[in-house]
Amino acid sequence: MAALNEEQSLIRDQAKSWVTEQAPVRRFREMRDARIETAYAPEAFAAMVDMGWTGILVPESYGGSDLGYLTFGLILEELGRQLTASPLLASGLIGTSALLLGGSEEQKQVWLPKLVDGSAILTLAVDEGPRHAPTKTALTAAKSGGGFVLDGSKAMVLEGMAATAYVVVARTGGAAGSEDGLSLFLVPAEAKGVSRSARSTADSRGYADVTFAKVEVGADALLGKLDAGYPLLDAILDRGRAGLAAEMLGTASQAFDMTLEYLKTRKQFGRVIGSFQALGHRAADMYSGMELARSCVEAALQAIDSDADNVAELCSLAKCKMGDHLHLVSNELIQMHGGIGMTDEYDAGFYLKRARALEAIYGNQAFHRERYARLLGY
Amino acid sequence: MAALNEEQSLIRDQAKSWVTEQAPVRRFREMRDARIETAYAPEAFAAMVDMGWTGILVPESYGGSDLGYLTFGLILEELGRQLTASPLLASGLIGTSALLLGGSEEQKQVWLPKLVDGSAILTLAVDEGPRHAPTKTALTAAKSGGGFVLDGSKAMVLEGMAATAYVVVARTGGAAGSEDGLSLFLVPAEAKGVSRSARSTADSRGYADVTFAKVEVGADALLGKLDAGYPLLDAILDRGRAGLAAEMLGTASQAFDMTLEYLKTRKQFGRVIGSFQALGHRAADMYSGMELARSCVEAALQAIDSDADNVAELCSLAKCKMGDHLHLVSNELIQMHGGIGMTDEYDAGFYLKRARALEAIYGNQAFHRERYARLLGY
Amino acid sequence: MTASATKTEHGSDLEAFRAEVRAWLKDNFPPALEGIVPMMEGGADGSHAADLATWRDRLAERGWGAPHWPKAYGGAGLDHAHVRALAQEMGRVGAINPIPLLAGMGVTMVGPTILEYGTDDQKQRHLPGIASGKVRWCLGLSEPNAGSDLASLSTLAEDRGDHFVVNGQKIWTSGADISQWCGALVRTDKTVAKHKGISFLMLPMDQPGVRTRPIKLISGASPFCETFFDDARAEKDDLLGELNDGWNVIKRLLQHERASQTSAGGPGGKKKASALHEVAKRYVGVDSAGRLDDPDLRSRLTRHLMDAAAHKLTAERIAAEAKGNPQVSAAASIMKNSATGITQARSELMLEIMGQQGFGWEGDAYAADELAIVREWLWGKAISIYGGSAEVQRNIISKNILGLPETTQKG
Amino acid sequence: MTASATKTEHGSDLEAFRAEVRAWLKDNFPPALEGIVPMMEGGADGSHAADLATWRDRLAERGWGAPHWPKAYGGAGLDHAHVRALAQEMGRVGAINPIPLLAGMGVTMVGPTILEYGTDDQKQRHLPGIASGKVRWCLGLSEPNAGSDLASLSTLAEDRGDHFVVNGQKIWTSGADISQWCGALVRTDKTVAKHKGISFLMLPMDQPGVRTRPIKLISGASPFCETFFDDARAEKDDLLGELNDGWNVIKRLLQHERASQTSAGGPGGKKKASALHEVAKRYVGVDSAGRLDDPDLRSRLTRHLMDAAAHKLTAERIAAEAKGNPQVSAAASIMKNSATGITQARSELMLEIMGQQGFGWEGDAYAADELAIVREWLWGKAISIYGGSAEVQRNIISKNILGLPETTQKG
Repeated sequence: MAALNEEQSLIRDQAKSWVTEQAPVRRFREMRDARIETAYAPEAFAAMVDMGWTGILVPESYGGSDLGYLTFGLILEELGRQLTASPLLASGLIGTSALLLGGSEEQKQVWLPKLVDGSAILTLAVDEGPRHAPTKTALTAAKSGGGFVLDGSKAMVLEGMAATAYVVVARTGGAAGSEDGLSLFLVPAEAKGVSRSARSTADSRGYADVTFAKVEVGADALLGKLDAGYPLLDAILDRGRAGLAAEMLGTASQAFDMTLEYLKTRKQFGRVIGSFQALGHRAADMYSGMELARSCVEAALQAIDSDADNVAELCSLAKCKMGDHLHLVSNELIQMHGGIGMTDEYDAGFYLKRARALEAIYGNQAFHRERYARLLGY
Repeated sequence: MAALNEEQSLIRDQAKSWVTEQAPVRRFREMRDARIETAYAPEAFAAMVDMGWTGILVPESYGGSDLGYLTFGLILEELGRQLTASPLLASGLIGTSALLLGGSEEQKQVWLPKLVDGSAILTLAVDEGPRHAPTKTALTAAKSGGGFVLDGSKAMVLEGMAATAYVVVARTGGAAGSEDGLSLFLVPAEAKGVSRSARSTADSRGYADVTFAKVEVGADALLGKLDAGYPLLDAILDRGRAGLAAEMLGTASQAFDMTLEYLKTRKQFGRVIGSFQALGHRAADMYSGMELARSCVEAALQAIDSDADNVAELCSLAKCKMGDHLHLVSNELIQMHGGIGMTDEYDAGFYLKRARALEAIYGNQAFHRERYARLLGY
Repeated sequence: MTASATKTEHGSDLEAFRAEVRAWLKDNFPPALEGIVPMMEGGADGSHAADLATWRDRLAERGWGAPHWPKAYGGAGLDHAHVRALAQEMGRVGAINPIPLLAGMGVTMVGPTILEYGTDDQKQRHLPGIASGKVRWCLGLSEPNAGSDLASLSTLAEDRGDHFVVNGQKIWTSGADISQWCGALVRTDKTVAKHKGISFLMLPMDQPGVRTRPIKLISGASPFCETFFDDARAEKDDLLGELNDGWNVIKRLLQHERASQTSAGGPGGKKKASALHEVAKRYVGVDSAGRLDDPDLRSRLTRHLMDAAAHKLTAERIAAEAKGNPQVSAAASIMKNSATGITQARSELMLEIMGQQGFGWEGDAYAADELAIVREWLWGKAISIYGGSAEVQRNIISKNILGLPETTQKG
Repeated sequence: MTASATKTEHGSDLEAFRAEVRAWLKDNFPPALEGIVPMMEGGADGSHAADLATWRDRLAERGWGAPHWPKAYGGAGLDHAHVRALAQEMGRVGAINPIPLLAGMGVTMVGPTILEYGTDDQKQRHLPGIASGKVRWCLGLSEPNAGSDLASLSTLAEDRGDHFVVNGQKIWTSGADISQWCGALVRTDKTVAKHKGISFLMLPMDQPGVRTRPIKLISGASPFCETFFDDARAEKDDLLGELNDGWNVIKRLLQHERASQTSAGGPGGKKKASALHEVAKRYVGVDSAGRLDDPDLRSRLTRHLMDAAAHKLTAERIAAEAKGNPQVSAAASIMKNSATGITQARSELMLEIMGQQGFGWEGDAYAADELAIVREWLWGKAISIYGGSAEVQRNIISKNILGLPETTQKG
C-alpha cells in the first residue's frame, strides 16, 4: 500500500466499511439473479454519489474534490473486492477523464457538475469488434452543415445501458488501422438514431452494443481536436486502464484472501490443507506476485496524478502485471477450493468470471506487452 | 521408450554398457582438464567406429548397416547421458546425412566408406554469426574456370578442428536473408586457403571458426543443386536437430536421475529432502515433461526413417520441447543440489553448461517455435 | 509402428474384420448421426433421440457397445487390435459409440471393476445392462467434507443379516438423477483405521431411502447431484469385492477413471473441433507475412499446439509400447495431468482469441458455438479437481513412480 | 512520493548536506574510479589498487564507509534521509563505496548484528575496523552436511574457562582466505534440542587452529572457502549474544543478509549495465517496423523487463512506506526471491540473445564483456541457493507472513 495522506486514509476506510456493509458480494449475487438490465443497483450508485466519489477527479470549481487518481484507485480497489457493480469507473473515472483531458471550458461547465451529481452518466464507446483495437475504428463522422453525422456501431460499451451520453470514437479521416483521422464526440443517448441493446456476459455486468444510425450532432459535440483525437483517446484509455488495474487489485486481493482462509480451515488427510508444502509455496508465490503487481498499479495512478512522462508505460505495466496476477489467482482460487469452488452457490466463480472480463477490457496482457515493447522502442 | 526391435535393443544395450564402462562423465572431465584442442578422446571415437556406429545410416553397399535414425538416436541418447564427446553426431549423422541426401553416386562412393571407417570426418559449416540463421549466409562461392572460389568465414563449426572436410553453405546468388541462391560444397580441410581456430566454450566441446580465403574447388565439389541448396540444407539440419534432440534426451535423463537420487538420499531437517512435497511435485512435473519430450524426439527420428511428410514439423517440435525440458531440468539439477551442485568438483555444472549449448545449436526454442508456426501457416 | 506391428501379428484376419465392420456400418449407422456426440448430460441433441436409440440398440446387439467385454456379458470378446480397428472404422464414418457415454460411468469405470472383482452372479446380473446402454450407473464416492481425502468418508452401512442399511450423503454423484444403480463407497467398520473399514456396495436408486438433488455449477446446469441415503437398502449379494476391502476396489476403479480421462481436447459436442490457429486467424487477423497479428498470443499459441502434439504422440507411444496389450499403467497420472493442462490452456486461449465474443452467457449477440466457449472454459476448471486432483496425481507420480517418500500423509 | 516527503521533513538541512557532499567528492574522489566496482574477490581491477586504498581511507575518515553507524564506532551517525542523499550524490559522479564490499560481510551483516547484540567492549573493539574497511570478516555458518538446515551444525566449541576451543568444518565461508576475523555458529550444548545449544562466536583467523581452502565453482574461481577448525581458540569476550542463544543472533543476521540481497541486477563490475533490449537489438536485429527480429524472444524479454520494473517499483514503495525509517521487514523474503528470479532470468536471456558469442569460456574469439556473460550466468545460479534458498524463502513467507502451518519441519 502506498504511503497515504490522512485524507486518503479516511476515504479508503470509508470505502472499505461501506462496501463491506452495504455492498458485499451478496448484493452482486442478488443483482445477477434479478437480471437487472443495467446490471447494477441504482441505490448503490446513488450512495456513491452522496459520498462524493463521482467528484474525486473533478476540480472544486465544477463541484468536485480534486483528490486525484490514486485516491480514486483506493475506492475502486475496495469495490473490486466485493465485485460491487456501478457506473463509477465508466463515468466517474473514464467519462470524467475524457472531459478533463479534452473538454473545452464550456463542455466542462455543462457536463462535469452533472457527472458529479449523478444526473449524467457518460461512458466511452470505442471498440467495434470483439478485441480491444482503438485504431480499427470504422464508425464514421462526416461533416454536415455546421455539425457532423455519425454512422456505425460500437460493441461492448461499458455501462452502455445506463449511460445518458457517450464519448464516441469516430473516424473523420485516415485509413482503418491508422491512428490518424480519429475524432471524439459527445453524443447524448437520447439523440435521434441512437439505439442500444444489452449484452448478457459471463461476468453479469453492464455492457451494451450501441448503434449510431446517421446521428446528427452539432459542432460543439467535438471533444478535443478534429482528426487528431488519438493522443487524447490514448490518454483517456490509460486512465481507464489504471482504474481497471485498481479494481483488479481488489478482486485479486479478495480472491487470494478467500483462498488463504480456505487453506487455513479446510482439512484433508487429517490436517489443514495449507500445511501441504506444495500449496504453501504456491500461496507464497501468489502473495509475492500481489505485492509486485500492487506497486505497478499504485505507480501508474501516482504517475497520472503527477503528470509524469511515463504514464503510458506505467499504465501498460500495471494492466499487464495485474492481469497476469489476477489470471493466476482466479484459477488457483478454484483449484485450491476443489469441488466447492465449482458450485454456483459459492462465490468463487464470480471472481473467476470477472477476472477474465477485467483482463480483456481496454487491452489484455498481450496487447500491453506489445505496447510496452513499442514504447521502449524494440 | 519406443517399442524397439531386437536389433535396436541390442545396440541400445551395447551403447549403454560401453558408455557406462568406457566413457563415463569422468572421461569428459579428464578431457576438459587436459585441454585437448579437438575436445574429444580419439580412442573413444575409434571404439565407436569399431562398433559400427559411424555406419548406422549408411547403406550396406557403402560399408554401413543402414539401421536408420531411430537406432542412431538410441546411441546418441546414451552418449548424452555421460556427455561423451566425439565427432559421431557431427560426422556420422550430419555429414553423412548431407551425402545421403545430396550426394551424387560418385560423391557417395568417394566419401561414405571413409566416413564409416573413420578416416574422414565431415562436418557442416553453416552459421556465420552468433545465432543460428542459415539464410544469413554471406560466404560467397563464385564460378571460376570449371569450378568455384569460396570466400568468407564460418563460426562455431561443430567438431571443426577434428574435421577432415566441410560441407560449406555458400551464397551463389540471391540476397542475404534469402533462401534462394544458396549452394553446398564439399571442401577438404587441407585445401589451400582454409584456416581454422578452436573456440574455448563453456561446454568444453569442439568448435572451430573456419576461414575460407579464396579457396578453389572443382565443379565436383558441389553437393546438390546450384543456387537451390536450401531445401537440402534444411533437410540436413533437421536430421541434425533430431540427433541433437536425442543427445539432449540422454543429457536430461541423466540430470533428472542425478536429481532424483539426490532427493532420495540427501537429508535436511531430519528427513530426506525428496519427502518435501514442494520438491516432490516439481520432480513429478519434470518426470512428466520428460515422457512428453521423449515422445517428440522418437517421433521425429521415426518420421525421418519413414520419410514422412511432416519431418520438418516434428524436428522443430522435438528440438523445442526437448530444449525447454532440458533447460528446466538442468536448472533444477543445480537448485535441488544446493551448494554442492555449484562446485566444479561435482558433475552437475557440466550438464548445465552442455544443456545451453545443445539448446542453441541449429536453432534454439524460439527459432523452432517460429518455424513451427510458419510450417502450420499462422 | 503400431500399424506395422498389427499387420504382422493379425494379418489378414484384421483386414477381414475391418471389411465386415465397414459393411455393417453402411447398413446400420444412421447417417444423420454423423459426428454427433451424445452428451452425458443427455438431451443436448433431443432432435436425434430416436436415431440414437436405434443406433445404440444395434451396437448393443453386436456387443459393440463394450466390444472388449466377453460375449457372455454383452460384449463382443474382441482383442485390443480388433477394438482399435472397430474404433477406427467407426471414426472413418463419423460414428460414435454412445454407450460408454449414455450409461454414465458404466462401461468405463463400474463395468471393468465388476469384471475384475465381481462374482459370476454379479457379472451376469449387472454387465449386460451396462453393455446395452440400458442401465445407467452413478458412483457415490466423494462426501461433502472429504474431497480428495476419499478415505475419510462417513456414509455408514449397517449389517442387517441379508442386507445393509445405508445412511449418509454423497456429493458429485454424476448422473445420479437419471441412474438406476449406484456404486457406493461406504463404511462397514468404524473400529479400524480409516482405509480398512470401507466396502464397495452396489445399490438400486429407485427406492424410498435414496434422494438426489442436482448441483448447479459455475458453468450452469451440470450432471452432478448430491445424493442422500436415509435407511437405503443394499443386498448382501451386491457387495463388490470382500467386506472391508472396498479401498482396493476403489483404487482400481479410479485407475480406470484416470485411464478414461487422458485424452486432451474439449468435451466434444461439435462436429469437428476447429484448429485453434485457424480460429485465431479469423478473430485476430494476420499481418502481411501471414503471421497472426498478435505476436505474443502467437508465441503462446505455438507452445500450446506443441504441448498438444507432444501429448498426442505420447498417447500413441504408450499404445505402441503396450503392443496391443493395453493396461492401466503408471502413465495414467502423467497423461491425466497433461490432458487437463492442455484442455484448460486451450479454453483460456480460445477465450483470449475471441475476446468479448467468447465471453457471452446468453442472448442473440452470440452464435451457439460462441456461447459454448465460456461454458466449456468454466466446466474445464473441474477436470483438474475431479478424478484425483492435479495435486493428487503429482503425489502419485512422486511416490508410486519416482519412489520418493510419502508426501501426502506426512509431508 | 519519497522525494517530496523528504523535502518537507528535512528541508534545507538536507540540501546543505548535499552541497557539502558534492564539494567533498570533487576534492576527494579519484576520477579514475568513476563507475569502478571493486569486486569482493579482490584484485579484479588491480590497476586501481592505489586509488582504491586512498578513496577508502578518505571515506573512512568521514565515517562514510558505514554512514548510518554511530560516530563512536567509525560511522557518521547519519539518518536514513542523509544516507540516501549521500548515496545519490555519490551515484551522480559514479563513486562507489568500496567498504561494504571490501570488508567481506562486515558492514552489511556482521556489523549490524554486533550493533544489536554486542557489548560496549565488543562494539569498540570490532566496529571501527569494519567501518574503516581495514578488517575483513567472514562468516562460518554452513557445514558440508547441513545446507539449508543450518541448525543441524556439528562444529563444537568446548568451554575452557576463559576461552572456547573450537573443532569442526565450515563451508561457503566467503572471503575466509583474506579475512582477519570469522563470525562462526558453533554448538555449545549437545544435550538440548538442536536450535537451543548453538552460540555465535567471533574468532581471529590468524591462528594455528584455523585453515582455509578455496572452492572452485562451476563459474571458475570463487571467494568461497572451506574452513577447518582444529583446536581453534575463541575468547569468552568474543561470544556475541548470550551463550546458547546463537540461533536468535543468526536469524537476525540472516535478515540483514536478505535485506542486502534484494536488489535485482547482475553482480556489477561494468561501468553501466546496458539495457537488455538494446543488447538484443544489436545481436538479433530488428524488422522493418523496428521490432526485434525474434518475436518469441521479444515477448519473453518484455515479461522480464516488466518483472524488473515491478521489482524496482516495489523497492521504492517499501522505502516510501517506511518513511525514512527503514527496517528489516517481512518483505525481505519476497524481495530476495524476486531479485533472484530477475537476475537469473536476465542472465538466461543474455545468453540466448548473444548466442554462441555469449557462451565463451576464454580466448581471443570473445570480448571481455562477452566472456563475463557466461560466468555471471553460472555464478547467478548460486543466488537462489545461498542466503536462504528460494525454497526456504517460500517457507518463510508461507509460515511467517501468511500464517500457514509449519511446512518446513513436518510438511
